[in-house]
Amino acid sequence: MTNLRASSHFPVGAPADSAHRFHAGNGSELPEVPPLPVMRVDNLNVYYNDFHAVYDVNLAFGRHEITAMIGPSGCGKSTVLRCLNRMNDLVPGARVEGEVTYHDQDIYAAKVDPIAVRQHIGMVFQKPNPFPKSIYDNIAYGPRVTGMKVESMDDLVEESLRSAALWDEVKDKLKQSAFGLSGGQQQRLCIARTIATKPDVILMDEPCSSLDPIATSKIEDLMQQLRSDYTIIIVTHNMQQAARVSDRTAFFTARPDETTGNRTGLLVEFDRTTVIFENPTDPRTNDYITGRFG
Amino acid sequence: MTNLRASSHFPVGAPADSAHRFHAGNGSELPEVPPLPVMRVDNLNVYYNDFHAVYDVNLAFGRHEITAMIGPSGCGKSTVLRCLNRMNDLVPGARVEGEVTYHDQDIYAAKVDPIAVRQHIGMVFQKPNPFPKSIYDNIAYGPRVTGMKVESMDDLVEESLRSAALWDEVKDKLKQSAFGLSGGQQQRLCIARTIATKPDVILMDEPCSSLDPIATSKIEDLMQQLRSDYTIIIVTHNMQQAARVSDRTAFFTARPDETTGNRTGLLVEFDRTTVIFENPTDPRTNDYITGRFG
Amino acid sequence: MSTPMKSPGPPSGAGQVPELGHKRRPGEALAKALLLSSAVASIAITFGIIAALIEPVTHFFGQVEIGQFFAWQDIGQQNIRPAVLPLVLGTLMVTVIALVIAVPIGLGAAMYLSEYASKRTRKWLKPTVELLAGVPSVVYGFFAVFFITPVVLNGWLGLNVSFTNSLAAGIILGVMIIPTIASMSEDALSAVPLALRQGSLALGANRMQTTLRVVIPAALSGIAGAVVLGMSRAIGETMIVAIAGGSAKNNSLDVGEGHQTMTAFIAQTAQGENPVGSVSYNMLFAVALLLFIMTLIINSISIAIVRRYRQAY
Amino acid sequence: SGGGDGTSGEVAVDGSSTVYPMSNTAAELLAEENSNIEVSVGFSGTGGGFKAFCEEGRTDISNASRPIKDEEAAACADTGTDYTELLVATDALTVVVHPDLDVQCITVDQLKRIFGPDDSATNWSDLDPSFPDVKITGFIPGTDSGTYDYMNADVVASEQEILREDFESSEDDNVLVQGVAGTQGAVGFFGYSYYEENADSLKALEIDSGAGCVAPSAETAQSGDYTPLARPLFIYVSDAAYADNTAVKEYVDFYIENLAEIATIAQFIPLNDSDYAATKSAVEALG
Amino acid sequence: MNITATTAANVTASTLATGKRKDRNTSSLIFMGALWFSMFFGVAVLAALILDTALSGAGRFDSQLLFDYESTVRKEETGFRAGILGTIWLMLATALLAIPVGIATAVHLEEFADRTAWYSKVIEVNLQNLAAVPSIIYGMLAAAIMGLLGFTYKGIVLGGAIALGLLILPVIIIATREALRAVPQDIRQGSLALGATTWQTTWRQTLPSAIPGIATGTILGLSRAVGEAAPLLMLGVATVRFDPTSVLDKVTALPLQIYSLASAPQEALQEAASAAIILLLALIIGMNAVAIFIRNKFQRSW
Ligand SMILES: Nc1ncnc2c1ncn2[C@@H]1O[C@H](COP(=O)(O)OP(=O)(O)OP(=O)(O)O)[C@@H](O)[C@H]1O
Ligand SMILES: Nc1ncnc2c1ncn2[C@@H]1O[C@H](COP(=O)(O)OP(=O)(O)OP(=O)(O)O)[C@@H](O)[C@H]1O
Ligand SMILES: [Mg+2]
Ligand SMILES: [Mg+2]
Ligand SMILES: O=P([O-])([O-])[O-]
Repeated sequence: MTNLRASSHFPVGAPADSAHRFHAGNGSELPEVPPLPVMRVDNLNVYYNDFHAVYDVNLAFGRHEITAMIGPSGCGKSTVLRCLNRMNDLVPGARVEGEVTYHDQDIYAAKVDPIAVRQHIGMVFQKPNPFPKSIYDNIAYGPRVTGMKVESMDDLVEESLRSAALWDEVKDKLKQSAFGLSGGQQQRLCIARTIATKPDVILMDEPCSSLDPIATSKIEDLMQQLRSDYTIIIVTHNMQQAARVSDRTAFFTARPDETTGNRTGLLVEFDRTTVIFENPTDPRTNDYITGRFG
Repeated sequence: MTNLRASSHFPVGAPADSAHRFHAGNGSELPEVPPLPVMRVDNLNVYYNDFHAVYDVNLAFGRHEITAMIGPSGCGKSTVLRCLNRMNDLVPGARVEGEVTYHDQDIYAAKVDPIAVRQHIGMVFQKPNPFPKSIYDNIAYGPRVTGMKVESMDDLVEESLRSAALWDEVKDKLKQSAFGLSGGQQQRLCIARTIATKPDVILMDEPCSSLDPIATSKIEDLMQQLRSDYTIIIVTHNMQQAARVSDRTAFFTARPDETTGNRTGLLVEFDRTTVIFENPTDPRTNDYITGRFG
Repeated sequence: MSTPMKSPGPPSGAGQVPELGHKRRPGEALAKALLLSSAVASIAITFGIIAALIEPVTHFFGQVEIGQFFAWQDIGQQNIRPAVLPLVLGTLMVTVIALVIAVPIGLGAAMYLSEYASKRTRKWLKPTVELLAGVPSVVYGFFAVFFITPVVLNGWLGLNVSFTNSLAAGIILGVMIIPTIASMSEDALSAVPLALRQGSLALGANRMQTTLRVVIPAALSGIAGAVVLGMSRAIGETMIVAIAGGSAKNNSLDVGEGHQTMTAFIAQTAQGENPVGSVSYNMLFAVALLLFIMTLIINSISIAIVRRYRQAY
Repeated sequence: SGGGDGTSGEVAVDGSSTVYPMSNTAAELLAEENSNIEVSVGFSGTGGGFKAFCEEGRTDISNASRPIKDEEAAACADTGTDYTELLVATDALTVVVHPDLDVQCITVDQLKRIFGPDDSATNWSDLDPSFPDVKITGFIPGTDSGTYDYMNADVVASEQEILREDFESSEDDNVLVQGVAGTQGAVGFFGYSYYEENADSLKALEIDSGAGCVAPSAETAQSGDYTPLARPLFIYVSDAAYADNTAVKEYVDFYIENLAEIATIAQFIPLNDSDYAATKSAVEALG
Repeated sequence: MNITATTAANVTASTLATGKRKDRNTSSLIFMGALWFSMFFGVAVLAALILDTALSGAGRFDSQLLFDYESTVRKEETGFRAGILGTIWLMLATALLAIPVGIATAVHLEEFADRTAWYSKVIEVNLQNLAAVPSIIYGMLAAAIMGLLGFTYKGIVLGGAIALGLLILPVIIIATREALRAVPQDIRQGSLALGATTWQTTWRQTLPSAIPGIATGTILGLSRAVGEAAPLLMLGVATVRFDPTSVLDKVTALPLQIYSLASAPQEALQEAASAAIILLLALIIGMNAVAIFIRNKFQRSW
């Protein structure tokens, strides 16, 4: 079974020679493994009660890179993503084994406060989920509840909305309900809301799946802009999207248990996006990419 | 705006030279337009209250062919499909304009009983929706409620389950609840249930979107078997699926209204599947097919 | 299995180690403590009820034998009337009548609301029906005695029932629980996914067939829950039966006669003539405890049924 | 003494629902003179009233439609509640029949055969061949009422200590009124006021207790001729409350001072002179 | 034309456009009629009840009904001032007692307790059971509690509020839990993902979003309590001729006053009771209307 793992070891703390890249592009100048992983997942196994949902995943997420996780439905992409900021704590019956480190600290260690984890590792969800408040209050909410020291909330709101490329569209209606925005605007609002708490990593679970093509392309553009300041990890079922936006891609699939028929998710291959899409090692990756299944 | 229409007229009752084809294949032997359309849609406009959901669609569905409808989310595929057996009657506020003919009869004519229409034009839904009854009763339900004259219900149930390639898997547990089946089995049960009422046309709205790849390929195989007896119209958001199973493909998209921002669905192009995927006329089709948007 | 390599020296990536340790949040702890104590207090009610009833009940069973309590006939001496079974019979009779009225009508109304009424109609009709549950039971009681019995039963229907009778009390009790059954059943019917109705209609079934053969079976556990809740409302209702159901124990099965129920007995005894500490007075608590246990059992059964047969869609 | 001198305070009265209208009327009339005295009048029944009065000590005055029972007196002794019993009025329990029934007068023995459990009559002609051949149906108060108890213990007094059980019963006397008024051959009994209010739809029977037929009325009840159905109504006053709480003293004094008027308003029969004198002197003895 | 196609067309021609509708056949029509009858049976009874009562109380819709105390001296002018004020006091005190405890309990159960734990299931069953306990038993429990608290006289605002509060507590808890459950998980997750604590999430997001549902459930619970007489009877509530000024004052309630006057021999008092019934119904209809208004106005489609 060891051959299922994409690659067993990711060196950490390799010399930061390649420095930060500020531009999108699945260019070949990308080192083979993330040189400075902000987060790492080692031998991650996730269970929902008795059900083994994710089997032994190893991943490393490079600083200021965009990493995409793709794979057929039910292969555990969202499950792995939720492990990265301990959102799985909220799922009754969910149990996490293995190590998830953030800046070399095990975020599942007893001493670690999951709330502090989530302040550093923000999350954007599949369906835009603005709060039933004004646009302004949606942005201000995070800084307020986390007790962030903010000089001027107005400035922070503006700055966050600008970063999310939403400022011009909403600047005249900050006090209006966020529910009045279109789906794409709502999703950008949710991104702005996350940015406002100044996280380090942003997780996105199929952020465009409920959006139309125009809104989708706006979000994709936004991701490219954000990568200069944030590390982004995105789950998508849309291969084209992964190919368009990400530096690295992890391909997951699910394997049914012979006796129970339960499908356990596992990582098939994790590599630079160009390699995954042009020259995958595993035949299952190839089948998936070429649309032969899924 | 007339240029948006794929082709304004489809000849009806053209000579049945090509006879029946019993095998899948997007072969070039397919005539350019359906020679014997079982159903036609002419200048179809659909409204949900004030919202113009579908604009002026013209289509013809060939006998014993599989027609796929593809396009981005919200472009009105499901809406058009529901018009074909008057399921839209059940949607409050839905209003249908234009003509939908089945064997040259307008199914929206005043004298037509929508219930009779649905007996001839069956439907399979996105999520498997078995009734909370036994497998047997699920199949027997349709014939019973429509008052079909059935010599032996047992035989009919067996025959329907065989046609849906489900018999071997369930023959020992016909009296058990249909809820015990897996998702893929449930979907095949729903197809069997539809077949049991001996319809002429089967409509399928994303029948595989909640299924895993293995179950999906079983359903796709099944569609190929069924085409010898039925006319099949399928909505899918999966282009590969459309390419794999269908003879003809209709590509829809949605265009936002400049003032309201509401997105109205329209038919971009309708042609043989090979043409749509290999040599589309409309640039938007090309963009969509090549994954440039959506 | 790989041993993850820890980087020596400064951490990777960012310049400083993010602080992830636990913070103290005293306000949070206080809020949680308050919430927990409220929850505990609410749960303690059940024990409170038992505690409040148990002492006089032990006195009662010091005064009479258990066989005299669970008896059809009073022992007929010294003005002691410990037999409870006639009261149970009265309770069951009015409850059955109430259910005979309320189950079909409540279910019919629920089907109408969920399957036939338009959204707007439902928005106003449902609360109107729910109003029936808000009518004070004293009002219902007088309505039963001064309208249902003389005008409807003896007048329009030409029956010849007594002035206080189980029929009128049961009918009005039924009217009172219609909204409970209708409203909860409507919730259960509405919770049946649209997909099932569409599945049925797409097979060429009409609305009636869809409602009766697909929607109702799918909602059955919710409907059962509604019926049982209605039933325990009927069993526990006091003023209607105290006013309209008669105030004498009666072992006959004639619904045209009055039958004292358990709740009516409690209300009438508590207001009555009996010296405190007397058998009759203590019996009040024994009947109350029995009533409490009965509703508890019936409800627990219903909850079990609902759980067991609840469909997960 | 009368009110109007600005006394204030609370008075708690509970007990018999039969006596309730009297004590309530007394409270109302007193309130017109001195609204600072807050009187509350409950209707928990005679038994419930004595529980509150003796055991719990929460009332100053207990209304009773029967004399206190031994166990209740014992409870009062246990808690050290000394009390004074005051006779305040008489209620003429009235036996009524459907107005069409051709019966005017019954003897006490016939009364027992109508309402008692032994040898119960099912037809009027069972009682007397001259009575019409009409089935007897009956409407009687509930077993928990003082009215039932009086008829049971003081009039019928059968060994079984119950009234017959095949009659309809209700706690609400208005239901009995409707029942008798609406049923051919029906008989029932209840307090005089319910008859008085419905005299046009009911017929009251005269009672022959050996000295000829006597109709229920203020005069016959006062004179003692209307036996055995004239039942006494009492209030029990806590001696300590009367002594310590000027509001209680004020209320009781006012009550007894205006007893005749109050009884009339509440539609009971005022005491005759000698009974009234006895009540008055009992109050004076209180302090 | 193709043979098969023609056959199929013939079949449809005879069956599609018959002009008959299977939704309009005899059994369907009978069924619909039965549903209509069921729907309007209850409404008809309600109408008959209101009409019947309003007619018997017709002579007494005057200001004395509202503003005067009960009177046996001038029966034609008897009023329900004490009952009305008492009911208002009782409702306020009941609300103050039951709403905070009920909401807190529901929040604990829904947002903090481990829902899969065995005791959560016990609590759930227990709450459903409490909602079905006869109201008269709550009266007895309240009497016992008042005894424990050291009150000899129980027919005071506090006693009544305890009885009615206990009665509606399960209703409030269940309604609140439903309202909380209706708040989409999205909102909670969104808040938690920003680093908010569970309590912050509850206090700032979940509870505010659930307020319409909570308000509706609470008002419906209170409107049930308004009409209750049996539990108050158990407390020995008495007739008073003064206005309550604190929760420790003696009190009566509208339904009890109605009960006592409707059983009086005098027709004038019965008439007043009928008029007061209409008053009570109007109060309850008003409360329900407010609940419906809140429900319809603030109902959010997420
Ligand atoms: N809360 C839960 N409880 C139990 N099982 C769960 C839960 N959430 C997910 N699962 C199961 O775990 C497996 C992985 O689910 P997950 O949502 O991570 O898949 P995914 O790859 O994100 O799929 P999708 O593309 O459909 O979102 C699935 O089989 C799913 O049914
Ligand atoms: N019942 C309804 N009421 C109002 N609007 C509706 C309704 N159903 C669909 N619509 C709207 O009509 C448009 C077309 O919807 P439709 O479901 O037909 O799209 P679709 O192409 O099937 O999309 P998808 O791929 O997401 O299923 C959408 O904008 C949708 O919001
Ligand atoms: Mg997912
Ligand atoms: Mg669709
Ligand atoms: O209330 P009573 O004791 O007089 O019946």
